[in-house]
Amino acid sequence: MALITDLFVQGAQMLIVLLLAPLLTGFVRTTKARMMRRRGPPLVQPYRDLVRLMRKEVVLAESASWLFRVIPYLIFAATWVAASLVPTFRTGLLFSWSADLIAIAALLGSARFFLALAGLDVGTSFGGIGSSREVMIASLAEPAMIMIVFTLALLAGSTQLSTIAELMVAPGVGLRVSLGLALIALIMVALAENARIPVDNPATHLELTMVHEAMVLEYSGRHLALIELSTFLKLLLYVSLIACIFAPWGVAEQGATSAALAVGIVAYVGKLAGGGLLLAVFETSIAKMRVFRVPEFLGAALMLGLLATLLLFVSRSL
Amino acid sequence: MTVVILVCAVCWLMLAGAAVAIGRSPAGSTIIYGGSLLLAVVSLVAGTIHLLGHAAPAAVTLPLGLPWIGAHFRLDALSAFFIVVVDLGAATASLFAIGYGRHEQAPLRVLPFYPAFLAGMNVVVLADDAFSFLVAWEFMSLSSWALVLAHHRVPDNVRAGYVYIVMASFGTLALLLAFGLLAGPDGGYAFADIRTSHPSAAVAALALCLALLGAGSKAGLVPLHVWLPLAHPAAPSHVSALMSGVMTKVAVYGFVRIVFDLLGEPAWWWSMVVLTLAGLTCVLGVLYALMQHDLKRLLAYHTVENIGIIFIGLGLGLAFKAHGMAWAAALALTAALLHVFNHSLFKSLLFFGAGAVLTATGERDMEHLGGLIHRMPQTAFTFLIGCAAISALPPLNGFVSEWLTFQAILVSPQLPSWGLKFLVPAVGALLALSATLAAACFVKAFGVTFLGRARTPSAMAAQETDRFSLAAMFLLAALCLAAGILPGLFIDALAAAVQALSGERVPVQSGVEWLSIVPIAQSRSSYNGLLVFLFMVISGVLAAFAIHRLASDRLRRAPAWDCGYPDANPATQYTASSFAQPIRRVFGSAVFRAREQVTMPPPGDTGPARLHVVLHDPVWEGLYLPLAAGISFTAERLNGLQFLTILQFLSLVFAALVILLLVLALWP
Amino acid sequence: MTFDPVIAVLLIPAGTAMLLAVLPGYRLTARINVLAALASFVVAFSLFFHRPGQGQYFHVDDLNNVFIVLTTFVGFTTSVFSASYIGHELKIGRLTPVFLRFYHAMYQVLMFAMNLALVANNIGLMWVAIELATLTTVLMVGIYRTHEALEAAWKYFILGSVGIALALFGTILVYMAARPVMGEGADAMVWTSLVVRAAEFDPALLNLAFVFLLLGYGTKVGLAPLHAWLPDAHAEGPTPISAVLSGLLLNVALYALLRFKMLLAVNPAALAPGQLLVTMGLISLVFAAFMLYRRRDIKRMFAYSSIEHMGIIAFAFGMGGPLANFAGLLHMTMHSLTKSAIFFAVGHIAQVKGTQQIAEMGGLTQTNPVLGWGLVLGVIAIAGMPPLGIFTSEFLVVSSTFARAPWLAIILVFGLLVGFAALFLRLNAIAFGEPRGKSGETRASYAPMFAHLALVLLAGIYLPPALVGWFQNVAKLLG
Amino acid sequence: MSRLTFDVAHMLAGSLVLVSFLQLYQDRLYALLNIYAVHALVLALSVAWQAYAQDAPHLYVTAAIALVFKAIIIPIALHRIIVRLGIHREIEKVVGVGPAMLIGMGLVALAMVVMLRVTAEAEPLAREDLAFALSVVLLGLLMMVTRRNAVSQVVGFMSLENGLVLAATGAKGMPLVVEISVAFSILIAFIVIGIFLFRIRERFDTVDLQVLDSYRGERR
Repeated sequence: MALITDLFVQGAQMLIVLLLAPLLTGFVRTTKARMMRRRGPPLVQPYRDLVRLMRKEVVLAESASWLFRVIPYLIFAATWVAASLVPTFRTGLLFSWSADLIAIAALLGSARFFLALAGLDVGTSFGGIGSSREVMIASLAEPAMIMIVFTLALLAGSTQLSTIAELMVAPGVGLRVSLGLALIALIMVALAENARIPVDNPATHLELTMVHEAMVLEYSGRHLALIELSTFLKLLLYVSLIACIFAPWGVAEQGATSAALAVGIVAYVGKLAGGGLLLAVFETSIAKMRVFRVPEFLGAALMLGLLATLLLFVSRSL
Repeated sequence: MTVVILVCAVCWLMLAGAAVAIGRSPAGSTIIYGGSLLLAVVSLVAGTIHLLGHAAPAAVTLPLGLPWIGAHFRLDALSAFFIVVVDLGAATASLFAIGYGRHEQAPLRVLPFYPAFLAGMNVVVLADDAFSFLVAWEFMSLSSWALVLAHHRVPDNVRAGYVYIVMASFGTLALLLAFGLLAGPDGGYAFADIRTSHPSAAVAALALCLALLGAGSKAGLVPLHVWLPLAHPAAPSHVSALMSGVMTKVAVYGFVRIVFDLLGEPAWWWSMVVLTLAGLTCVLGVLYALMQHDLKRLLAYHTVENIGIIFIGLGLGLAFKAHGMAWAAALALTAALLHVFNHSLFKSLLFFGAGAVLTATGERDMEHLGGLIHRMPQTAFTFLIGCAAISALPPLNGFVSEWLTFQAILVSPQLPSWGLKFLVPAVGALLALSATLAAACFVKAFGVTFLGRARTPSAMAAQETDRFSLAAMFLLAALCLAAGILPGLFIDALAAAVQALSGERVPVQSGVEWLSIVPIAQSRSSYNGLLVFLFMVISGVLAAFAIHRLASDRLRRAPAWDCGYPDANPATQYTASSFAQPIRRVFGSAVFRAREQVTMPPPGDTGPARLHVVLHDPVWEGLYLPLAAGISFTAERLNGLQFLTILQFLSLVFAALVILLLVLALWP
Repeated sequence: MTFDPVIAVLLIPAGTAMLLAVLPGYRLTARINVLAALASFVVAFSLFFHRPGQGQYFHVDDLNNVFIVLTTFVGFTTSVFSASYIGHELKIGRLTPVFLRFYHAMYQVLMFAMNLALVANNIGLMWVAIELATLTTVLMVGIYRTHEALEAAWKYFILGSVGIALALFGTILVYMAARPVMGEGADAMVWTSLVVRAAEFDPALLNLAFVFLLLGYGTKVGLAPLHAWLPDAHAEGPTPISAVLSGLLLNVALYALLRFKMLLAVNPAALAPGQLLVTMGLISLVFAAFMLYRRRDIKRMFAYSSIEHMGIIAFAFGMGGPLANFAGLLHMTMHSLTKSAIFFAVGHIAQVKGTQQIAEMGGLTQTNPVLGWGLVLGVIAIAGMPPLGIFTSEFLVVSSTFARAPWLAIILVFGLLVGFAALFLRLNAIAFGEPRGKSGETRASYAPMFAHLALVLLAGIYLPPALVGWFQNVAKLLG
Repeated sequence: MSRLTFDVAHMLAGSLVLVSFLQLYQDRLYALLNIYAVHALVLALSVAWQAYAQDAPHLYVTAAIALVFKAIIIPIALHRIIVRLGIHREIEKVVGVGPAMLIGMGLVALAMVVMLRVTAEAEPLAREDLAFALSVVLLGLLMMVTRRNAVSQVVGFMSLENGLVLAATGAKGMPLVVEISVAFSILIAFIVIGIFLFRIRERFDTVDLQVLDSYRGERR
């Protein structure tokens, strides 16, 4: 019986993230538009885009290989799996222990790996730009991520998200310098990973400034749709990651009642909204930076992460 | 079992002899490689049985070598594990070579040495006394040296061979000193005696440093790695695979054997040394690799990086062992040994791929390749698996061992010593950095070599490689996947070796539900490759299914859009060096003092703009060139003594006489 | 009278020498030369099975037994090699038949002298024998009559004579030391009786004696700084002589030194000769190792490598102790086999290439595979790599030293590494890469070279217990 | 052995050292040869005296060899060689006479010190003789290395060898002394002939070793 419910919850989680992801992006876009005194697209615009893309035929470059056509599915699968393993409204998901925080980061890493390959596959110069810059950014973002994981893992004595979340809910953690640093670092990493301002501009198609968009330049139709969807998923994933680590309130425990689950869901949606809002505010308030200032930005994140880890010892030893 | 493997070694030597005779005949290479394959499989089976059967160590003593000691051979869990690694590599390499060897222009320079090389590596792992260990060790170096010189008409290869043999004998001498130290003045060279003689702290420390020098120079620890990226690519590809995938592991074996088995209890600071070196090796190795555009050399540098990862595991093992945290030591060692196994798999796979590309196009330089995925899809597929595995992407095997290493690192805060508390997370950061850089590097390697459009006619005309080679590559790819999704089984398999080294073992994995791995405790951390794999497959298939049901599956081929630029010629693609340029800007300028200057044609001139990149190898220019200069200087100075007159020589004799008489006169 | 192999070992070469001096014809003399060498080898070999009792003048014990057999064996193989080598020299007219007759006679005289030095029980006799050997080789080194050859011979002659003089002085001193104890007369020069009572000798005299002997015989051994004659003599003389010089004469001189070291080892009050030997050994080793780099003449290079190895051996004996002494003895044996094999190869290479300049050789494994790989194998052996015999001895020396005197071992290893690097630098140039220089064919006799290398390989894997037993006994005596 | 015999032997040996110094002092070849003749003569005397003192008749042979061969034949031969080869009569020195003398003193002192360490129970005659012999040897060697001219080097070698013979004869009852002196005479003959040969072979226009050295095997 318990297994059934667990299975159900797990499935629900997967569906929820899949369904909410475009909405979150749409919400961010709309709020940004409003802050810029624009009407902006309706909230459901992303869904429409996806549907439209699905309907369109695929225009495939002649030099594209079979890999080029497989990659969207790979990326989507990896991202979706990652997203569905992050506790959103309930900890202790059935399969959450099949991949801990490190594994989740690594899953996103493999998604990026294949995306970068896709950028190179057609053999155009812009794809090359995109991939090379993407891997450069990643080469700094991921270590920062790992350092954040260290901080949390050392604190919680575990790399399991559920365990961490439960620990965070529990009183006695209190405010810690290193947690603050970790939060800031995580946000910076999240911005970089999701190609948001100031690292990259998701809206632009100015060739020389774009990174993520350049890689997917050659994609069209359903392939593009999948990639877009996984981008949405990724954003959602990071927001819910931050939420479940630093704002784990309202998350239902394992074997909680349906009421608690409902609460959890509501709280989760609320967190998403908050996160989206903050992101929008942030993005509208600052400008994009030059590509070669990105390393400094991420280097700072890495340093923060390392600092957080080390401070942990000190504050522990106090 | 020991006897079986020894017999195999002898048979290999006979094969080597036979190769001289039949090497020229067309069937020769097939016979030799087939025979090697057979023998490798036999000893592989033997090793596996011993390892899985948790059999007691089997010792054999032959009346060879030093007469009053004899040649001791012993197969315990550790050596059994390495036998498995070695002979798995040997078997696949031989299988690959059955096809690949046909393209060899100078078979007589490869065939005799190849089986000898295999024999050497097997015997090193079996040896149980210092003398036979070193004999086998150096024999291994010699035969591989001959293989490096197989294509000796290429000047670079001769140079590579030279650097290799000198570094190899440096390593051997270091090990020789270490053993001399441990054996004591009256020469108890048998490992059994060394184990019982508990060396003093100073002696043990010195021996550790010597072992690091000796085994490290063979394994390719920075700064002793210089020979590796020269020698490994120079050899024929199946030999490169063996050298990179297997021989470096034999070096690791040497280190483990000496430090964990013979030296007794480690001191806490040993691990600091090892960890620091290992971290450096990781990052420098991968950074070097990123700067390369020769496919095989890039792979060789990645070997350096992975050796660094392995040594991080070993260093952690030392740290935990020194503080009596046996269970943690077991975890760290499991991580290290598992990475040894994994790396031998995917590095061989990648070198096979490089070899296939080499035979198909005659090119090693990635700048002249491209688009091979169209011409040789199967090779491309296996190579892609290899790239994903070495980049530590789940659900493949590379990720598992690095994940375990991270788990071991996360235990480090429980270490009492503050130095380690702070060092280990830093090393962890380096490890993470090198992992992501490796991913970047293999995006470059695969993307530039196999994706995009062909850059040269030779790449255009490539043909898919023969079926033996493909069989070997697919076998390895399958193993990579298997080790990735069922890591528990492999962890249990090497538990015996870990037990022998650390006195503990990680919990039995095969019992865990859903076949996931739980190194310490369920609540702490767990990973399930199988589930992740299934998840991805299912969701991917689901998505595909949904799309092909609901969405249109129309597809039209058209020229690449490329932001509306006309279809430019392949030269406009991103090359390896341009791909690495951002990373070069970020890291290279600091490490390699990388300088780029662009020579622009004057306005109106349609000539191409040229980009020159100048890199300085810090280790080579900082360490080895001054050394060479010093020796050359001394030689030049002393050389004057060749040209003295008889009179001056006589006065030398006279002086010697007078000095000796003075010594006598002043003798107390 | 019963057959005495010792006498035979001396008589065969002596008789043959006289015979060869009068016989004309190159083929005949060469054959006789080979036969005589073979005969004395067979006779010497019989010593393994029964040794005659020691006499006033001759004796055979664990120490010299092996060396006699070794000397006769290398003498035999070298004579085989020289038959084909000299044939070629005759063809290209570097030698005239007259000189050939002289050459073969001298060869046997040399054999005689060395055997005499080895079996001699009387230190005076030993001295005479070594002097004879030196003079013979002087004549043979100069045999080509070129400026360089004569110059080398002259240099060798002068330095050798001084060495002889010093050695004689040492010998006299030994006698002076022995006389008060053992009374006057020949008995005070018989080694076997000396060693019994050496403990009572006057230590100061013994020390002085050893200094002179060290310098005197050390000149023959070629220890730096007394080495000057060695490279040129090797480079300018006919290659068979270079082989015999490196392979045998150095050994014989060193053997003489060992005999006297035993005397000092017995005497507690005497200074330990160890330090002297260690110092000279290390100097020779490091010095020769560096000298290897700038060599352009292949024979001269290997001559320097001989100096290097003599240094190692001297070092080993200087360190003393059962392991190091054993290693030293083993190293002497292995080195003479290997080095002569290398010179066989080098001789043919020089004939093929028509020069001794390394710069004009290249890609030998391509043009003359057998010769090239033979050289590679030889260099691998001489560089002390397993599974060949020299590795065994170097292993023992280095490992046993490091536990006792780390710094010495460090210097030793440094020297070894430097020399190793130099050797392989040249080997790469000679054996690999694009073929360089002209490559004529030669009807070479590879048998001797590979016979030696096979023995070295065998010794590297398996040492016969008898040999080990003898060496261990001697090692004990050497202290 | 009576006091007198001892003194005489002592005196002879000492005078041999003295003559060695004289040789070191010379700077004309002919004079040098003459002095060498004296050197050999003194040696012959002292050997003869030893023969008498030890009543060892075979030593007379050695004495005779020294007298005939070294004191007469060799000097004459060298004389003729100098004439035949037209060697200029000067002796080129590496080290001037004065310094050479000083070094010689030092060497003698060294020889004494080394010898005095020998316990006296090796009876005095031998001990003193050895001391002198050693200094003669060292002086001969010094002569060889401080004189450029081949002939003077030969002379140096020969005086060195005289020292050896002195020591050998001083060693009471030493066997093979005669053989050794014969062997050495042969050796010296070799050297002389060698010099001569080179001349005849037209290889070297003078035996001045500097020219010889210009044929060093390996060019820089």
